[in-house]
Amino acid sequence: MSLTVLITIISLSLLALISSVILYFIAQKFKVFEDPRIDEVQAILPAANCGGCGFAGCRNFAEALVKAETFEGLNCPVGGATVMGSVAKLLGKEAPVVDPMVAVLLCNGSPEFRPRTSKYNGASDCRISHNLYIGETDCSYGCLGLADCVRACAFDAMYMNSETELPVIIDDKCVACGACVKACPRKIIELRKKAKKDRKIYVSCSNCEKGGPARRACKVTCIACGKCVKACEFDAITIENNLAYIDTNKCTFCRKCVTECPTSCIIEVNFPPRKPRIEVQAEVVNDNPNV
Amino acid sequence: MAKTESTFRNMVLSLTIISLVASACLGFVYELTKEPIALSVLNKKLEAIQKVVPEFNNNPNNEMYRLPTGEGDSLEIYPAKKDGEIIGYAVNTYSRNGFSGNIGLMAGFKSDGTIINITVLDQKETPGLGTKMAEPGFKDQFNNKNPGEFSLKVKKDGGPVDAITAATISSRAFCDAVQRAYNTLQKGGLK
Amino acid sequence: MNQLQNFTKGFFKENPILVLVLGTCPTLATTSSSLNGMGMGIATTFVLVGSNVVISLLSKMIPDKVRIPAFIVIIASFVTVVDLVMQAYVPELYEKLGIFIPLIVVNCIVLGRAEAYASKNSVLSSFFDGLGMGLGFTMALGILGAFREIVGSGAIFGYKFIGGDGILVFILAPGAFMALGYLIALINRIKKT
Amino acid sequence: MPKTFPIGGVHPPENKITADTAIELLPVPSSVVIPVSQHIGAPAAIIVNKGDYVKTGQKIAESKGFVSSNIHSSVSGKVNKIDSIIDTSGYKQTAVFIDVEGDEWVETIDRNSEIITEVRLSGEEIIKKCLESGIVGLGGATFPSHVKLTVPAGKKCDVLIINGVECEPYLTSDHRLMLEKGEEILTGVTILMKALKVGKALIGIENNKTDAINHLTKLATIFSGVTVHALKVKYPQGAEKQLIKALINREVPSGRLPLDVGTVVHNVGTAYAVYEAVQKNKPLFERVVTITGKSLSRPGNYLVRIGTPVSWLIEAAGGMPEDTGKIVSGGPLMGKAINNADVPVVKGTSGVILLPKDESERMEISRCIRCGKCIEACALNLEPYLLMTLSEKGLFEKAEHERITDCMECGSCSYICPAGRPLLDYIRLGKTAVMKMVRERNMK
Amino acid sequence: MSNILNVSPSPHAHGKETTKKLMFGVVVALLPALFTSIFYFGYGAIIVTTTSVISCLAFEYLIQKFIFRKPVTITDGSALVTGMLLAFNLPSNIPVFIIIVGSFVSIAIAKMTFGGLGNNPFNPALVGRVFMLISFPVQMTSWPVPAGFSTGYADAVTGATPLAIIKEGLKNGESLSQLVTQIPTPSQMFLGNMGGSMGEVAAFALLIGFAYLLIKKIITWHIPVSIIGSIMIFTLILWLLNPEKNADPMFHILAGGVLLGAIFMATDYVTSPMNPKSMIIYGCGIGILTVIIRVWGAYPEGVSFAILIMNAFVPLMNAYIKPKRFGEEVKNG
Amino acid sequence: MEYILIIISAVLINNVVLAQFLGICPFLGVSNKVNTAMGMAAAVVFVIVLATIVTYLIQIYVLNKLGIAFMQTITFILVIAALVQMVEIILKKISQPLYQALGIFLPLITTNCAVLGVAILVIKKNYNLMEAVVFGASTAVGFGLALIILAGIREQLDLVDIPKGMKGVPVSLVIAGILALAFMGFTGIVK
Ligand SMILES: Cc1cc2nc3c(=O)[nH]c(=O)nc-3n(C[C@H](O)[C@H](O)[C@H](O)COP(=O)(O)O)c2cc1C
Ligand SMILES: Cc1cc2nc3c(=O)[nH]c(=O)nc-3n(C[C@H](O)[C@H](O)[C@H](O)COP(=O)(O)O)c2cc1C
Ligand SMILES: Cc1cc2nc3c(=O)[nH]c(=O)nc-3n(C[C@H](O)[C@H](O)[C@H](O)COP(=O)(O)O)c2cc1C
Ligand SMILES: Cc1cc2nc3c(=O)[nH]c(=O)nc-3n(C[C@H](O)[C@H](O)[C@H](O)CO)c2cc1C
Ligand code: SF4
Ligand code: SF4
Ligand code: SF4
Ligand code: SF4
Ligand code: FES
Repeated sequence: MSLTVLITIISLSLLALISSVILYFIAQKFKVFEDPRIDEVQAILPAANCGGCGFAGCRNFAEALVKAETFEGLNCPVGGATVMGSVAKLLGKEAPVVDPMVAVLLCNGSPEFRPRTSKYNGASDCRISHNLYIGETDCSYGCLGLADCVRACAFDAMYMNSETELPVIIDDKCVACGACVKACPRKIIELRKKAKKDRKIYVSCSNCEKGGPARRACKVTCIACGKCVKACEFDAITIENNLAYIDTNKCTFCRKCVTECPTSCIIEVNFPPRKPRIEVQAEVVNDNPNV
Repeated sequence: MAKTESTFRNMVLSLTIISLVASACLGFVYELTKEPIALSVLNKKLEAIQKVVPEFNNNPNNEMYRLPTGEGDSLEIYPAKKDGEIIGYAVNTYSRNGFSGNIGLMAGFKSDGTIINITVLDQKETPGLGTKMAEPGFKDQFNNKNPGEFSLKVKKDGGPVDAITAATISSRAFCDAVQRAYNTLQKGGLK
Repeated sequence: MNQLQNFTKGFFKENPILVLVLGTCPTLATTSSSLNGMGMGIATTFVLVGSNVVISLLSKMIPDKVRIPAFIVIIASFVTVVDLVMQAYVPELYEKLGIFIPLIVVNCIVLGRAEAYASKNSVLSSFFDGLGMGLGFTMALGILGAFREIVGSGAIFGYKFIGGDGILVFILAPGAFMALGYLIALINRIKKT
Repeated sequence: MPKTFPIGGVHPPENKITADTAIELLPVPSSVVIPVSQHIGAPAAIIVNKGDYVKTGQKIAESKGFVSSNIHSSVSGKVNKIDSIIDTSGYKQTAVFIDVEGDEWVETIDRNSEIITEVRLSGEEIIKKCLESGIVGLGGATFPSHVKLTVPAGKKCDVLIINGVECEPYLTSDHRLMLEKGEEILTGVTILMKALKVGKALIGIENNKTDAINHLTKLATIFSGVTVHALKVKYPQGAEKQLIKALINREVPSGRLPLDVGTVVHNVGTAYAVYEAVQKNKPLFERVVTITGKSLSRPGNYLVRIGTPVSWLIEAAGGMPEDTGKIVSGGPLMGKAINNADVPVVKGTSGVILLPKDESERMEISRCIRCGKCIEACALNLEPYLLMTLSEKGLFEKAEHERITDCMECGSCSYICPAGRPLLDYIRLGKTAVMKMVRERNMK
Repeated sequence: MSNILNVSPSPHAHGKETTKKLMFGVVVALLPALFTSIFYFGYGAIIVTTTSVISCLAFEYLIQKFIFRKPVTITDGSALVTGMLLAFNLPSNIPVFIIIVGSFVSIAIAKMTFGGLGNNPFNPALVGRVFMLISFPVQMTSWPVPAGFSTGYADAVTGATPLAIIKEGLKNGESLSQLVTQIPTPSQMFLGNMGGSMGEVAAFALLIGFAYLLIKKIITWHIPVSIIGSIMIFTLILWLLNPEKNADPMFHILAGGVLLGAIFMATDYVTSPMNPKSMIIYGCGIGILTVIIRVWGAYPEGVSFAILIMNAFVPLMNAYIKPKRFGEEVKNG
Repeated sequence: MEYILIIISAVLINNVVLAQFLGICPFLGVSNKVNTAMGMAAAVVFVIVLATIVTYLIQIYVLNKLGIAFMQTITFILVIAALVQMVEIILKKISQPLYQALGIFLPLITTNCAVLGVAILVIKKNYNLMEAVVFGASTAVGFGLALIILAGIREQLDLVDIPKGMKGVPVSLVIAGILALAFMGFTGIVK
């Protein structure tokens, strides 16, 4: 073995010895550096950074998950039960079952039903229009149609229907992150529990006005007549602030209220076509001797 | 095998062992490559010399000597000999007048001062402009010229040298370097 | 993941340069021609494969807290070997790549693979991982180098196919940045669709 | 060189069509709608009931709190209902609907047109009178005047500034008032000076109203301490802080009030209202309103009872022209667009402008070209382009740091922007958000 | 319904200034220089300008239409200005394909990469020009001598620019008094009778454009004046120190691209600072860098580089140099 | 004068990032915000100066003396790694605010080509200790300059909509390219 090789070996070993001693002390500190599980949890999360979980981004949520004692109140709406399940498995915890939700629009005031009384031509932004005045119609609760919600949706789950001038939510794409709910200055988007076969029954109106003025502003408004409340056998409907609301927890999807509503502001979605019951009813009416 | 614990002893030990092995390997590789590396460095210089002087059979590198330029520094002169007889000099010369940065040349001269050939060792000129000095189209015009009678000046300055298009500065610097080599050789006395 | 996937992921899905954007310095510095780029790539591949294999062999032996320095020693040894060998046998290429050979040691890909992959996987997997990553790196360097060479000097693999000069910027620093920028943008776009 | 404020400003076409039209009395309509919130501060509490008979000048709603104001009936008749309406602000609020029956004024009002220049009331009594008579600033902000006249302990006011600038295009109500009621205004100024205990009052008038400047300068010789100053025409000279800077070269620090630099600014209309309240015992229930527009057949300046529907005013001016695209209450730069001509005239309504269709559309928005013209135009040296972007992107903390809350919403930036960017729209949005943020922070 | 009213937030009036009008204002201001360059360089000037303008517009159109798939905005005039200014920065005998490459770089790399008008941090025309200068140094540095329509396009007689003459001469060890015979007189330079880029030669035409821009309030004086001023002061100092080695201030202003750069290129809204304070710093930066490059650097001309370098600092200036706000620190008189 | 030339050359003409291609990863990675860029720049200056001094001394007094110059890479990287860690510990002990400002960047610096690159270049260029320090510091300043400029531009671009595929790394690279183009204007100021 030549001298150089010897020197090489000695000097490098010495160097390594010294650095290992230094690094030993450093290593003490590395312990508190960061929980490696955060990275692993983050890898499971969908990386959409949409904020639907209520945290600033997926990483922050991952941190919260790792730190949390239980998963109470922690949910990634985008990943849903599958993702939460895998995270729970990884961290050895129990994931609470959170019902899948979907966004619905509580306004049905297309121009056909809600005549335009003025034309907004400021900056195309619902918040600005909302701060300015009641809007292009006489309804100060309904959709302004300037698509803040559509812009807020990170999942391309919304678009503006140019005919109705209302946003449309694509149920399959919506992950219930709630960004649109936060974006809407009129607060007319709601996250509702997803029902079987994606069926939905809800009051598509937010107008808290009394019947008369509400009706004048919009033909498909809820006038708080109470017929639906009476029709519902399950106490699922309540009226508050001149507005009917259907509780998803109680609703059995019997569809009775839908037919009762005089302004057709209760909407049913994804149901099979009805049997021609209305005609029968009509006959009954005609048979009424009092007419 | 279980993961080794991070105890002080283990840490120092494992790192030291790794270094020991690594350095042993390295030392070994070093020994192996020492010769070829030295050879390749030498070859490079020799190659440049070979390009600018006729075939020789001495080792010019070993016989290298320095001659003062008269500007306070000196140039490396590599005498090329065939069977002990001088057949040319390779001069490692430079110019500071490049367009951007110094220019280094290896210029070969016959004993009477006639240029045999020139190669560019290093330069930092603009690619596509000044860099053309390394191409035969420019540098070969000096071959077989004796700066004694062939004035090393570009046409613009009244000399016979065809400058590179749009790179007169680089061309001048090239001439300047060759001139320096020639002057040094002349002053040092061609042996 | 089977070994094939292990091997191929470095080419596209996790290409160290085009997707992970690691090891950008040698990428930019050595791709003024495709041969230089590929030379650099192969040198890096050697170090990657070597260090991956050795590290996956030793990883159980190395206590966690000296993991990084141990890895560095191993990597640096391989780099030095490459350095010496190239200096001896391909001096011209060595000169062109210059300082970037010793700098392989700080190339994030090498340490990154050691940390993220080799220390946790079997020797064989690590071998294929290193090889795939290295060749992916080489491929990217080759593509970038070829592009710069073609556009910048009208040549490919040193063979000139047009008279005159190319668009010189591309063999200089600014062109390196731009070419890589648009290459990554292109990959982004392809990935989207 | 006439004085002006030093930074920024724009000069839109003046369009003062009605400058030479004398103030006319607008006939009382058949019914009026009087909102209870016509001022900055708490809405007044209604003190009449449906079916009550009220007289002109009778108080129908009472001020709630210090920053609030009384509301008086502007007509005599029966309270038809109390309901919500959409007012000029575009939003719902409560209002008193009165069906007009004759025109019976409250007896205490002195209806004699003789000018009384001698001020008999003391300072405190004047302030009380202002509160009682529901005087609010008529320059636009409708800030209750008694508040501004009450100098808090520890502060000092040494000069009163009277705002006769009327820098907005189209509007001429202040101009006509200065020409026709000069003496009353100057008496009003004297009253305000007495209330504020200052010996000096400066009236600032822009150079495009030379007749008013000459008229008041002549009259002012008999009122001690009052001087009239001509100002270069530049928008927004009428804004309080700019006017103070132009006239007495004091700069009101950001976030502070004029009182912090020893002055108070009142509008000439306010001075006139104060004169009527103090000398004639007449509460604020009518004001001069300019009704104007290029296509209007009889634009003019009218003395209008509060609560008169704007449509009534338009009828008086010759009816709504075919090409009307937008109705603006106030000036074209600061005013509010109204979505329906039935809204009532309120205390703050200085003018109603009917813009033709082509002028009522915003231009198409394109990308900011970073020309800096908005910065050049901003009289506060803010950076509107940045404030807009920050608001748009929701970066409110940064916006606060860039002093978004200083913006006085003058609109010069949007006016000038060659890319047609809705700068002020977004700045306003950001301002609201920042103010909310600051409030929440302060609560913590 | 006819009585549906428009409603919008205030203001309800607009100054009627538009991006398009501003851009076409610049085009008008460039016309005198265009005419003089046609006068001096003949067909070459026409060919170069047309090619450059058409290819800039075409690239902008193609990219917006087929890559962005967004509304095409070539009518806003910004690509037209870029095209003209790019042409003004080229010798009048430059081959057409090089112009097309340059236009592509200007529009595609320097402008559209960042999203188009308003977003680009660097002056597109200058990026194009510097790119070409470095890529095609031979073609970019052979300047036809002004000879009007007697000059052919491809076979123009070339000569050096005054700056190149000085630079080369000084490098060669000559002194200024020797060189002065080779360079044009100040009045020749003022009229534009010298070698150089198409648009930069005629000082008087550029100054007419400057006056127009100022009168139309398209630009403010801050940037051009601070550039020209700082160059004057800097070169005056150098000249006083050693008049044999340094050209006089007048020469530095009139020779090369200082006026074109200061009036038309440094003032590009998008890539220059937005408030007067920063504008002056920016202008002085350009001036000083220009002189440094001219006097000590390898390139005879430094305006393009100087502007690009200062462009890079503009975002920092915009972020950290703020106008003094009204009511910020109060000095009451 | 010597030093001034080194400074100008290292900061402007042969800028580490824009001309030498060193430290591109942090250049692309830490340039989102001007504030972080400033922190990083300060940390880099600090570490490079320190590392240059230490590695220089090791090279001269250990490696060269022992004739094992080929061990350069491995020793330098170990020394730098250990040094960075030590700095971190010391910084934490002596100045909490400084640690807050620079500490987070320190781990990033270990794998930054610029640090090792400068250490090697200094040896390559045969500088003396003082020159080495000046060179190291000005290289680091050059890095900081490029980093802060890029951060400024990127912050401004954050407020506008740039094409989707270009966001992040690609646009940063194009900006770097244009910057490099602009900085080529300094060619020749120092040869
Ligand atoms: C981008 C650019 C690069 C240049 N590079 C060189 C160069 O490498 N060598 C050189 O001699 N001149 C170069 N020059 C040109 C000189 O500045 C000078 O103009 C030229 O040498 C004299 O012109 P001529 O050769 O046509 O007489 C360059 C010019 C520019 C604009
Ligand atoms: C919240 C608030 C509080 C105010 N407080 C006072 C005050 O205490 N004293 C005073 O003289 N003016 C006060 N002002 C009135 C302002 O100085 C100013 O005259 C008023 O806002 C109308 O001005 P403008 O139309 O320029 O906005 C206050 C205004 C506001 C909005
Ligand atoms: C942009 C702007 C422009 C204004 N223009 C005028 C004006 O022309 N005339 C006026 O009397 N007040 C104007 N004001 C309102 C004044 O700032 C201030 O509120 C008023 O003069 C105070 O008097 P007052 O309380 O009697 O209304 C303007 C306010 C702003 C923000
Ligand atoms: C005063 C002024 C100067 C301009 N100067 C340039 C210029 O030098 N180069 C350029 O490409 N465009 C210029 N433009 C056009 C336009 O602003 C430029 O293309 C933008 O940078 C594109 O985003 C100018 C425009 C104006 C109004
Ligand atoms: S529609 Fe609303 S809730 Fe659903 S994904 Fe989009 S933003 Fe989220
Ligand atoms: S739902 Fe809300 S956010 Fe969406 S368009 Fe309507 S008003 Fe705007
Ligand atoms: S609206 Fe605000 S930001 Fe715009 S110019 Fe006026 S004060 Fe300045
Ligand atoms: S005026 Fe408009 S285009 Fe000009 S900087 Fe301001 S916002 Fe941008
Ligand atoms: S490769 Fe150089 S810093 Fe990453």
